[in-house]
Amino acid sequence: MITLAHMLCLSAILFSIGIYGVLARKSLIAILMSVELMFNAANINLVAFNRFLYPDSLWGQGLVLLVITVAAAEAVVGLALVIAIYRNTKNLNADDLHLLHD
Amino acid sequence: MSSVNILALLQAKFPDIHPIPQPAGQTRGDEVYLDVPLARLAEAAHVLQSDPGLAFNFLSFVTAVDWKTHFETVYYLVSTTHRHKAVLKVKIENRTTPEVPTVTHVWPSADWQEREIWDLFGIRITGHYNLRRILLPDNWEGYPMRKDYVATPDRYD
Amino acid sequence: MTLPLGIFYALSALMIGFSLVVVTSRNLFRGAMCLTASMGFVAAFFALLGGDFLAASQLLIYVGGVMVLILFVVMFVQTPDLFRARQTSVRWIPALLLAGGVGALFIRAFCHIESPTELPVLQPTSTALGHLLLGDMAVPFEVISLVLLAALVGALVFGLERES
Amino acid sequence: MFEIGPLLIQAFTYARQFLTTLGATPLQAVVGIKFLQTTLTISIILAIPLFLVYAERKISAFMQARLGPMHTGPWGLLQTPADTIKLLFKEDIVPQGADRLLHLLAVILAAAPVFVCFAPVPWGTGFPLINLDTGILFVFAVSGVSTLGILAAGWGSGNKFSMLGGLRGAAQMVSYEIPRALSVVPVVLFYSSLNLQTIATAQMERWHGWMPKWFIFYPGIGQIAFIVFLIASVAETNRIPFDIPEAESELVSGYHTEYSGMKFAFFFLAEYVYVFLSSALVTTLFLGGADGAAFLPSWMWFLGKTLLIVFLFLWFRWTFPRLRVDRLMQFCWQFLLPLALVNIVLTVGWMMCKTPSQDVLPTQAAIPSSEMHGSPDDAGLTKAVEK
Amino acid sequence: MIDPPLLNKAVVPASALDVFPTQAPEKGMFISLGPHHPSTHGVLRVAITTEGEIVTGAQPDIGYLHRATEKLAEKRTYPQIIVLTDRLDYLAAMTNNWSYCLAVEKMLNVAIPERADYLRMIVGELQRIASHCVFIGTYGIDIGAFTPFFYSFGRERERILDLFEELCGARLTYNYVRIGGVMADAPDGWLDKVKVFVKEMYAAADEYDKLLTYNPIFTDRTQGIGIMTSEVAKAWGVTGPNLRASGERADVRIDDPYGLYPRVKFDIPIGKNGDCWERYKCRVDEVRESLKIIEQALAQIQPGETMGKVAKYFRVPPGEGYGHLEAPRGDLGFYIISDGSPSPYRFHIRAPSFINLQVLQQLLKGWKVADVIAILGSIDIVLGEVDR
Repeated sequence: MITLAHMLCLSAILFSIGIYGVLARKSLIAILMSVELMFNAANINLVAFNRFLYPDSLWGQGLVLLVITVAAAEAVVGLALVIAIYRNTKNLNADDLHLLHD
Repeated sequence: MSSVNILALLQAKFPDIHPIPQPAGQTRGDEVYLDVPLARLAEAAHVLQSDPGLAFNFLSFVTAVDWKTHFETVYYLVSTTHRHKAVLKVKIENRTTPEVPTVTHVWPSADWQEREIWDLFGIRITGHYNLRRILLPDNWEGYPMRKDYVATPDRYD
Repeated sequence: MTLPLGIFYALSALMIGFSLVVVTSRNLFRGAMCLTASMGFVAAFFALLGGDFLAASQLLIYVGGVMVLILFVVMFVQTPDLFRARQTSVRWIPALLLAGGVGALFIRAFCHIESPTELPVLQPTSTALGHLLLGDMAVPFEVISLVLLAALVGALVFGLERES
Repeated sequence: MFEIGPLLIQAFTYARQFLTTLGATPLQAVVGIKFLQTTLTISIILAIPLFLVYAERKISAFMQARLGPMHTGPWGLLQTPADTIKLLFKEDIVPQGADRLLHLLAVILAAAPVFVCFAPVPWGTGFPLINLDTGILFVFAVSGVSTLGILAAGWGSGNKFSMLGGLRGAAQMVSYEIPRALSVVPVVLFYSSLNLQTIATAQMERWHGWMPKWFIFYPGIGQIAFIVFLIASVAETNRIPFDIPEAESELVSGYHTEYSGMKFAFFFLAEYVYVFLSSALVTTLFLGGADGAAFLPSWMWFLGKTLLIVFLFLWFRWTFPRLRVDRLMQFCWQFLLPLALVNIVLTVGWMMCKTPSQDVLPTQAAIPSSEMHGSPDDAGLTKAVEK
Repeated sequence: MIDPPLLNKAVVPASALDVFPTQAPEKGMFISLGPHHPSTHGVLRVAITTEGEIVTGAQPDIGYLHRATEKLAEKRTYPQIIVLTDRLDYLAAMTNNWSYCLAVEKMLNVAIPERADYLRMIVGELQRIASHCVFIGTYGIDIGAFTPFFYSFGRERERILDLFEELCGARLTYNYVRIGGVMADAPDGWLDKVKVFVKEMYAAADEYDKLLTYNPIFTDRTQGIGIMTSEVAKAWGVTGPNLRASGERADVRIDDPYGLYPRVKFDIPIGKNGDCWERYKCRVDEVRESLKIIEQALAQIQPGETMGKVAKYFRVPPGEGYGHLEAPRGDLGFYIISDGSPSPYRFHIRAPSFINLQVLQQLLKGWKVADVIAILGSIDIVLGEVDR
């Protein structure tokens, strides 16, 4: 029998993988992809809470729909930025991008 | 325009360009045949194309002939405005390292045909922007359209 | 182990495996493909938790839309020398420690959560979700649509090629 | 009349009882039956391309003043099986510069989703396929996955032409999915359901007792939605006039340039099954599904209408030249998308006029739960999964 | 970014053209189109450099089909060379034969019997129709329409080839036009068959118009694409329908009449802008004009001799001669220098495809990559003639 704890632990693992990706990856695109992983971990949580704690309501699922929409918007803007950066610097290494630094 | 007028216009500027008389007992077309010295070709080409009386704006073809003692390049010119035709012949005495100036600046249509002359006759076209072999492979040895070219038998012969 | 739990563990293992490839792979294209697979498994979990409409939306938006965009960008920017280069930054040890810590903390906190044992039968959710989104959630829904519009315009502005 | 739907349901019920008598638990029995159904459906779907390829060859031949295949079997009937055998025996070439894993994965990604898409399609009255509540959304979602296959094929082949074809194909499929989905919104609004079965059943009524209440016969709205959906479907299947991703004269063969043997065949299989699926969707959404006069069984009506739309697809292909790639996008964003949006507005306006405003949205209670729910099998499965 | 209309109005000086690109430019991509690519119409390779969607340079690479025709001709007697000319533009062998014979006849100064000249005109125009049929079909395929190909190539051209087969026994390499006349008189009833064909061909040309010429997708892909002004065309030596589409009324049949063309009335279809669509349209219209010519020739032809007084073995007097005519692809000429021996001393072919193809270096620049095939197809080259 799947319990709430199962789902929450799963999403926690997914979330920490996302954190690792955001911090450790060089490429901007990879960082963006890791952010998507974290979004999905949060989504699993929302649906799981909805299912196990408030099975008669659908607010959790509705919220997930909104999150998916925002994530799509985030990805679009993020990728547009990535393309713009790539066009100007021919480099997508997050470590090397310190235009504002010096 | 008659051949006399073409000659008059041209000889006013280039006295050393002569008409080639029809050799006795030989056939020939109704074009004006002009003998252009090698050194004057580039200038003459400019005048032939830009002079409003001549206006040879269409270069029909360029080719070369190997006369065994010397080379000759042939330029067949047409004026689409005056509807007259002329054949320029340029004699290249130097047989070991033949060279002729390019006319691509005047008539772009000479581009590939001059490359073909270089490719098949080995006449170097000076001033051509892209002088490479065109029909034969880049590593081909010799110039096959020369009369003294000896075909080396390959595995297909 | 019951069948649903077996399905759960199998799906989880696959999803975590694919996610790990996303953050470790040198080849960005393969990483993105693995992320796509990961998204598909998230959709499967949604379905398992009764969100049928949600699962379809996840597939439609993430797998068919966002991921295709990401793959597109990868195809645009990836050059062969990027394959061979290390894709992990020098900070990978602190990052690993932090991520492990956060994960351990969460798991420790979540492990003991009690959940009800009696759950109602799964129902199709599309109609109810529709009512919810245009009823109680109407304001967030409209706000989100504005955000989406702003994102669209922003992406267009960023994407425009400046005349140099 | 000869309806197979009820017969199949009967057969599957007997099979389940048989499995239970063998000692299977109810859950095992349900899973076993589902497995049987899936196998059956997939084997039927696999036979579709065999037939469609022959049809395409013959129809194009007749349009082009030739005969088509004539030598293998009577009227060339065995040509397609012969070709399949030939493709099976051909060498599977993977280019040196290719990403071997993606090269293989691309085929699977491009061909597999299409089989899943057939799950919610109602083939006739009482067919025992899955009665999904999110029917049409599910089909769009799953068919979108094959875009990834095209991208992976373009990338994994390690060839410039393949890559260009993959990029073009993905861009095209993502773009045309939008007008395609939007053109279905009026249908969904009218029948207030995403369920394909519900949509098909709702169209079985009659206006004035004789005129079929198919969606295409709704004045204005129905025709616009139909045309937008049809055009977008042609674009989704990458066929002429929208075959930019595989434009032979420009990109050699697009994303499947580097494929040979059975991998190549699978791309084609997917294309033809997609053509059939799109036609089945057109039939379900706009042409009343299995609705028709009683002298033919319902599944025959469904099949007949579907094949008619398939013929339209073939006809397009052999009549039109190919659009240019930028014009293709222009056509999508500047013509089809606004048209679909205007159509939605028109639909809403129509519905506001026809019904008092508070009744536009059906209340949840208005839908009987039995209708919302799937067949008894599905209920059994969900219950079983819960345990 | 390069503005295509600006670029193609004026002749680009040769120095502004690129030499052959071998690797990708700093900003952009290098595409090698061919030599085995479905729509290079044979073995042509075009090396294209692009910047984004725009073509920044194009260099055709030819020579894959080179057979040294000019060298071979120096070792053959004059009648034997006719066979070589068949293999140049293999889609229009009749006009190749005819053009070569014109050059030799000029040098020999022989009179051609009237019936032979009429037969030459009929087969020449039939050949033009057959060649343009191939163009219409293959251009349709380039643009993505498959069906017109089977109509023009598989139906109408096939009938012309049947007529030729009946006339001279060959379907592709005819060797029909001979020095001094034609190989043989037309068989009984052949001229009537041509008459029937001409009538049906008018309907077929209208059918192409319906299927392709005015198809909105086709016009959208070809109109305003690949614009070549008449100055550019003339400077690059472009002839034939390509030049006429640019608005130049240039046709060897009018400018330098040969055969019995002065006796027939026909129009020369010309275009205005010189875009791909007009290059295509000119050819479709030319089919109709050719039909008119054939009709008039059929009405005028009288029974009579078909071979002039030419010895079986002959030597051409020393000197030089240039004969040219309006082949389907442009001004096809043969420049022959004789030294009095049984074979020519120098034999040069002015191959229209070869000279038309070089304009591609300028023409492709500034257009989109997707237009490359449309432009390349509209030039209508035959690689047998390009490479000789």
